Amino acid sequence: MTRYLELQLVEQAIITLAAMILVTSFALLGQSRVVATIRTFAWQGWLLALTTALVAWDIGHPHLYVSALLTAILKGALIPWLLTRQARQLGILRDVDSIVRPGITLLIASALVVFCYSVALPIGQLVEGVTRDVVAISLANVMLGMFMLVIRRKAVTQVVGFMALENGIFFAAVAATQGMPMVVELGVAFDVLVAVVLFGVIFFHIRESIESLDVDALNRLSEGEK
Amino acid sequence: MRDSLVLYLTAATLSSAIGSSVSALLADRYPWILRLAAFPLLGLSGLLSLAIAALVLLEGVSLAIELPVGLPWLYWHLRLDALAGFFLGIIGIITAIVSIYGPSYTRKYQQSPYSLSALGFFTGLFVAGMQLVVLADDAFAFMMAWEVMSVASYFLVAYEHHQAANRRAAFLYLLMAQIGAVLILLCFGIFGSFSTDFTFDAFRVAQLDPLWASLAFALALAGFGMKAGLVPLHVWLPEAHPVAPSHISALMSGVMLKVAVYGFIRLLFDFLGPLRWEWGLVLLAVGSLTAIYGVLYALVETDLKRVLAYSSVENIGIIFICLGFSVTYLANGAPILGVLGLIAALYHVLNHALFKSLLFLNAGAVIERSHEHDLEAMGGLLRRMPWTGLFFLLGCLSISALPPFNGFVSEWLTFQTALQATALESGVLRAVIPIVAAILALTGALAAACFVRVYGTSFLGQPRSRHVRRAREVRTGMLVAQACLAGLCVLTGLLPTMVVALIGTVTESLLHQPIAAATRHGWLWLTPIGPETASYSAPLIMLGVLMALVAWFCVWVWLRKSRKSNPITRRDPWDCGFGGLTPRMQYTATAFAMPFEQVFRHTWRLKTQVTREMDADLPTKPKDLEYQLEVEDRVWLWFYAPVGKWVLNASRHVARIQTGHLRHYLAYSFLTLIVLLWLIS
Amino acid sequence: MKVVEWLFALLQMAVFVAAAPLFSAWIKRVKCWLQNRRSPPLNQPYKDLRRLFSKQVLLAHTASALFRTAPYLVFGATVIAAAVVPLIALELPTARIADAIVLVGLFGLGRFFLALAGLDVGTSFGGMGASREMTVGALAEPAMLMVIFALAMVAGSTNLSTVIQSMLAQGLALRPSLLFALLALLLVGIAETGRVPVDNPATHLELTMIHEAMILEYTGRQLALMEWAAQLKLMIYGVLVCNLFFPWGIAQTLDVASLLIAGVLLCIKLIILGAVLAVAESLIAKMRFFKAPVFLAVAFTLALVGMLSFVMLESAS
Amino acid sequence: MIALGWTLLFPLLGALILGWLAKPNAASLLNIATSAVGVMASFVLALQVLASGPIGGGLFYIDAFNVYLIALTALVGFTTAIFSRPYMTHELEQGRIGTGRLRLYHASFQGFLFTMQLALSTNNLGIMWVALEGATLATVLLVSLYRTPESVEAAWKYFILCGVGIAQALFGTVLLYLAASQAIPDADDALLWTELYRHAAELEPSVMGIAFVFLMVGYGTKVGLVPLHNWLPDAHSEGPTPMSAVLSGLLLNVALYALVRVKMLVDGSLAGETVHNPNLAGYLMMGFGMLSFIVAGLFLHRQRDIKRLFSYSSIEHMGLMTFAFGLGGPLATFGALLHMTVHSLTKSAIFVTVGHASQIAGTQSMERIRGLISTQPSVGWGLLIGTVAIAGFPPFGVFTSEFLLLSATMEAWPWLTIPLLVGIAVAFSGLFRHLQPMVFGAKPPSQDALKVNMLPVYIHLFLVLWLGLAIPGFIAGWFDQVTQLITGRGLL
Repeated sequence: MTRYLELQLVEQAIITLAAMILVTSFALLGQSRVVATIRTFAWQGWLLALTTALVAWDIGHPHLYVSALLTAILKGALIPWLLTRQARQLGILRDVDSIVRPGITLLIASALVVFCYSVALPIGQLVEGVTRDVVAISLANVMLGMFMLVIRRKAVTQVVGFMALENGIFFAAVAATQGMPMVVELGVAFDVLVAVVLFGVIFFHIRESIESLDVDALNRLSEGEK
Repeated sequence: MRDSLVLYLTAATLSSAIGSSVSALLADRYPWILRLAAFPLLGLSGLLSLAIAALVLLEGVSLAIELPVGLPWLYWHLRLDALAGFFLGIIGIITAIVSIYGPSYTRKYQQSPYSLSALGFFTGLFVAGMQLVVLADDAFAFMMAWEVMSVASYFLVAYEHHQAANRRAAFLYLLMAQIGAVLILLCFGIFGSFSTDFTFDAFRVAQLDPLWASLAFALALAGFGMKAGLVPLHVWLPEAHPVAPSHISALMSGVMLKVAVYGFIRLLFDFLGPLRWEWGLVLLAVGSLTAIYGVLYALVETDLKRVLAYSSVENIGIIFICLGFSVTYLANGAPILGVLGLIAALYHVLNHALFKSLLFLNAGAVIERSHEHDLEAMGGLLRRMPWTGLFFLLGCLSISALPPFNGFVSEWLTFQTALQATALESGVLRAVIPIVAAILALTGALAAACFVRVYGTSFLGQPRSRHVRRAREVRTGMLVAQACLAGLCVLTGLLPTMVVALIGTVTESLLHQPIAAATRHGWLWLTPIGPETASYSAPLIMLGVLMALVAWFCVWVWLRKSRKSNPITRRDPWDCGFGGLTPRMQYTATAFAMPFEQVFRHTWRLKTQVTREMDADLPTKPKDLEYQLEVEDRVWLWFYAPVGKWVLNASRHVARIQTGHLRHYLAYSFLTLIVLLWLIS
Repeated sequence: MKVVEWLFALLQMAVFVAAAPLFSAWIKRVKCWLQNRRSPPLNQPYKDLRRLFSKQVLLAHTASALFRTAPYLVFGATVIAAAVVPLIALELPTARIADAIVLVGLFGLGRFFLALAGLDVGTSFGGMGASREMTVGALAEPAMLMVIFALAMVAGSTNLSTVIQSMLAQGLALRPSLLFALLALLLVGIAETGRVPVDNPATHLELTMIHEAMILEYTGRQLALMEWAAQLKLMIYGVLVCNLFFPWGIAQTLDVASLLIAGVLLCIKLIILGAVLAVAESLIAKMRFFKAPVFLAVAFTLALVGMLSFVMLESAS
Repeated sequence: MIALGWTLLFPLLGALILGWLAKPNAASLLNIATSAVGVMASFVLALQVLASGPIGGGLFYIDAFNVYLIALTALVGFTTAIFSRPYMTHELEQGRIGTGRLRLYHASFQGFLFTMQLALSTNNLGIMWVALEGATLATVLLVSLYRTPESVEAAWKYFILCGVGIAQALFGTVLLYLAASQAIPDADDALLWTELYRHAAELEPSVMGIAFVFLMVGYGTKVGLVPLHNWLPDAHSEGPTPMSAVLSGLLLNVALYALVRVKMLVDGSLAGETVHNPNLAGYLMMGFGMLSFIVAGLFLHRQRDIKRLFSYSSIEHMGLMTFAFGLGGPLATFGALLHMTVHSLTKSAIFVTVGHASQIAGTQSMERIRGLISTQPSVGWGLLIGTVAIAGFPPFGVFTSEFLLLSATMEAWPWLTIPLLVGIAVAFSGLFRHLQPMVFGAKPPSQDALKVNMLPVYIHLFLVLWLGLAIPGFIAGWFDQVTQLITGRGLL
């Protein structure tokens, strides 16, 4: 406890933000309506951008401001907007993708967080406290994102889960390692952008082939008894 | 000078085998190429290998070269010693004779939908592969040649690929060849891990500790046994031999099985350091099982070529029994007897190569002319194909181990070896060896019965089907080939002393133990241990048999005049006064084997099905009676079928993980991640 | 000297062949006495052979060349077998041509052609006879070999005259191995020569016969040769039993006295043996064919036990 | 450097131009031409590297290891381009695709080649990640090219699974960067492989452990290791065949290449480590490899679709290579490198024949493909010989590599040869039980010969045959350099 109080305010702020991002991940898990999921995802994007900016201010890396900007535009605005637009065009904006057993899901999620923390513990010997916790949290974000992918049935919400997962990674990159080299950041951002576009394209293909965006309906290609 | 000559000859024989296969590629466009280029080249290659063998065995020439192919740190080593020379000679003889037989035999494929090019190409490749196997002197070259041999013969087995049965047989064959090859590879791997590199020279000096040595022995036995056809690894043989073209069956059964035996001998007597008598016991057990099992199945099969295939299994069993004797004696410090056992084994290798190829060539002639595989449909062929009949008879006499033919000599030598069991200290071995000898005796007698059955139902009696009634003698080429082999069978039976002397050079170079006693008393007398112990004079016995024939001839000449005045009258055979003997009243092959089925009834899994239809007005008198007999290989039911089922079940269970649901897949990846993280933390 | 030995060997062979019908005639006569019937004269077989030789040959339409050569080959093989068996003298050059294993092989050769001849005409009888003959043979041959192995291990040789010499050398000794071997050899001999209880040479009752079924189609000299070969085979087995197990008196040198003694003694042995055989045949009834394997299995087991008892009890050094 | 520039530049330009070029005929020719230039450039590059050691060191770094993969990639890309000309023309005639999609196809094809070469030639692990993600993006629309429900489904699965996998790899890379940033002063160099390799010993083991797990799962997904393989058969079977050929022949190799590069770092960092097993990476790879090898072999038995069959066989062989790399040691590594080469050559050749075969029969379901040898001997024999080669029969190179792998295993882990033996037998029977009825037998009335281009098959099989009979000296030396690079010990 005392160790935490010794940290500077900025670092405390960063950790607080990390906790908030974690909360948003939980929220993503909990949301049942598509539109709400997308909105929560946007919030996560903004928080991520804010964190990046703080880190940049803290250690004064100019290129981190750029990546903060990128994050804000991509994760905060562009991608949610694209998703919403496509969802509206597909007419699934108001669809409900409810979770089967919320209680158990929540339990598993929190177990995951603990697990991630235990995994990240040994890193402690390496660096000062903040990073260790940040790594643990981003690991938790990644895991929660995957978990969301596993339990969600709608293609759109799966994409959101995928993006959330990437957010977790970004958070690690920013908060734990003060950002990756610029060229990598740009490349990753480009990939993400293209990915979202392609996702959009494939939504329509799926919509054409099967009358819904329910991924459970995509089970023609299996090796089981036919 | 002579060494360089051998080098050139080796190069020539390999290149002419390859050349034959390459030239055959054009045979689809110009069929004459097969007759005028491919087969002559193949025959040339055979003769050249025969010449090499002669140089090696008679002149004691040897050869060791490296070809700049293979792995960069392990070029192909080729080496030619007495053992290799002996087997190269066997390959050469049969190849040469088959290439006499081939041109006229393969004519029947010119109208067929099958490609002549494929036939010629893979035949040449097959022969080249076998030659390379016996020449190879490092593990990599050996495996390469070995697999080329297997693959080429696979394509030949699958040659008439329009029948599904042939495809199944080829599949089974290739599968077992593959498994066997990997086993051999692992065996070499053991040697490799005990020595510096993968050359056979390194293997020879490698010191394996007992456990690994026994493991290597087991792997070799399984690997080479799978190719040679040891029970229970024999199942591909009776499937593959019948479906291949007959001259190929002759090559496969006559030569390829021997190449497998070569590999085993090379590994056992050349690489594996001190022999252990337990191995001898294992060999004796496996050999006896194989021999008795093979002959019993040969006795009830009714497909001509299947019978021959099972009899190959039997003969391989006999060879392994001889090897078992040899190992047992060598391990117990009786080198002379060990050498004698090895000589018997090699002698039988030679004999089986000769008479089994002969029989397969005969079978090819019979099947081509009668369009029948089934003994139950044949009969009376002797009067329609007299020459083929004569050669087949000689083949049957040889394989039935009857004096004065060659099969008898090797069996006699084996018995002589077995009878020296009193020389051993261990009472167990002294008790076991005679029992094995007893099994061997039973095998020989059953083989005689089996071939009486085959010959009697196919060549004697009256034809049982229309095709057979129309059968005519085959073309000259095929007859000449059969004649050569029959002549060789008689010759190797007639002059055992010389053959033993020849094989003696092989065993001496392998075990460094001369056997002077066997041939000391001149070409007329074969005395393996000593004249007072046992002696055999094939020429004199042959003389006696000839005198019997001469007597017949004299009577014939003497009665010629009187026959003019009153010729031999021909009557109907005795029909119990009912009249009208028809071919259907003859004893069939199945009926002939019936007493044996009664005696050894627990050996086979026989499905007998009797349908009888009673006469309406006289209910006790059957109007129509039909008896069907199906033989199933027990090993198949006990071993292979379950394994196959197991694999299919396993694959069905495994396939369940591919559910088709994306979320399941994501869950797999998720869980994998968690498990791995948990593992490392 | 060599030449003389060879000549004498051939002479002995001739005697052997000539005496064969007499032996079977003797057995027949004893049987007749036992069944108090009037017996044919002892020279009856010779008369039969002469009659058959003078008769003309009838052939079936379906008979092939093999059918015509078979009798000569069968007879020839049996004669060679007779040549290698020491009759009254040892150390003859003919004995070295072939040892006991080859002897079995020669019987096998004869059987091979006999069975083929049976199958050649294509009647059901011939086939039946051939099938049964091969069955019996296939089971009898290993038993015979076992007997020979037992003897060979005792004597350390498969050469018949060497074996007999070692028997003489060991004098009167009771060996379990030899006892069992003798019993086995008797059983095998009975089976191989087609005597009761395996086969009945006297009957032509179609369903029970084996040997007769195979030669059913033969006539004239061919039939004569077949019959003669059968009698010769019987004689050979008789001589084997006598000389291997009761060799006393057999001539070891080629002087007249010892040869005479040997001849006389052999005649006595054969007479006794024939009588025993006849008694046994008239006491036992012919068994069903499918019992024959059991009979031969007994012979095989006896021989095997004999050999094992030698290996375990007698050869332990 | 110029050569490298061309190797990278031409596919990129080709992609851009072909994206606009509307004429099918010209487009396919241009496609071939571009790839041809790529082959030339890559060969020149290879010769340079072999002559005068590694080049680059900044953003790009070319050593013996990746230059041989670059050459291989260019070659297979070229031959596949040749094959795709008649194939796509036939598809166009059949009306399965329109000219627009053909444009998409050509553009994506070249784009894919570009990402492959980028991933291979870059020195920056981040860029490598970007390139591999790019490969997914470039090919995902190819998978759904035919717009059938199955193809769309396959595309979706491919996209999500590979996306998620590659994201995990990104996280692994981040952790790697975290570890590196402690050891390497200049943050911009901290992802350069050369730098990392130099400082491998100083990298924090605990982080590296976690990082490797993520990279293993991430790149392993792309390699197609069981149980992460599920996208592979779907993507292979539903897309156009040329794409299956390059996926099997190239993408899997490149992913494995990435994995091996990372393994070298992790080994360096864990060496002499007490917390983790120093050979952690090797053991993980051996485990995954063996599992994939066995399971894929079992899968072969149940296939109905010819392209699925051979994609499972790809999984099996990738498993074998992963196992071999995990085994370590010069012999195994040499064998694995050889196996990489011959497998991608043989497998792409097989896919070429498979493509023709399915066009001849008008279906991909194996029950309906019959008597190919009687219908069109070149295709039938091609498929048969190709499968014989891939099943590991001499005189083809696959046999040589399997010989090396088995003997290496026999030396290091004798008892592991038993599952290998079982796996080989199961896989062989699984392949041939389906293959034989397809190639053998009489010609069914429904099938007729087509205009095909078997040149790629001949080239590839000839190369494989050559490598099997005698590995040429310079190639052997080349592989030996790579072996030294990876294991530190040479073989020659």
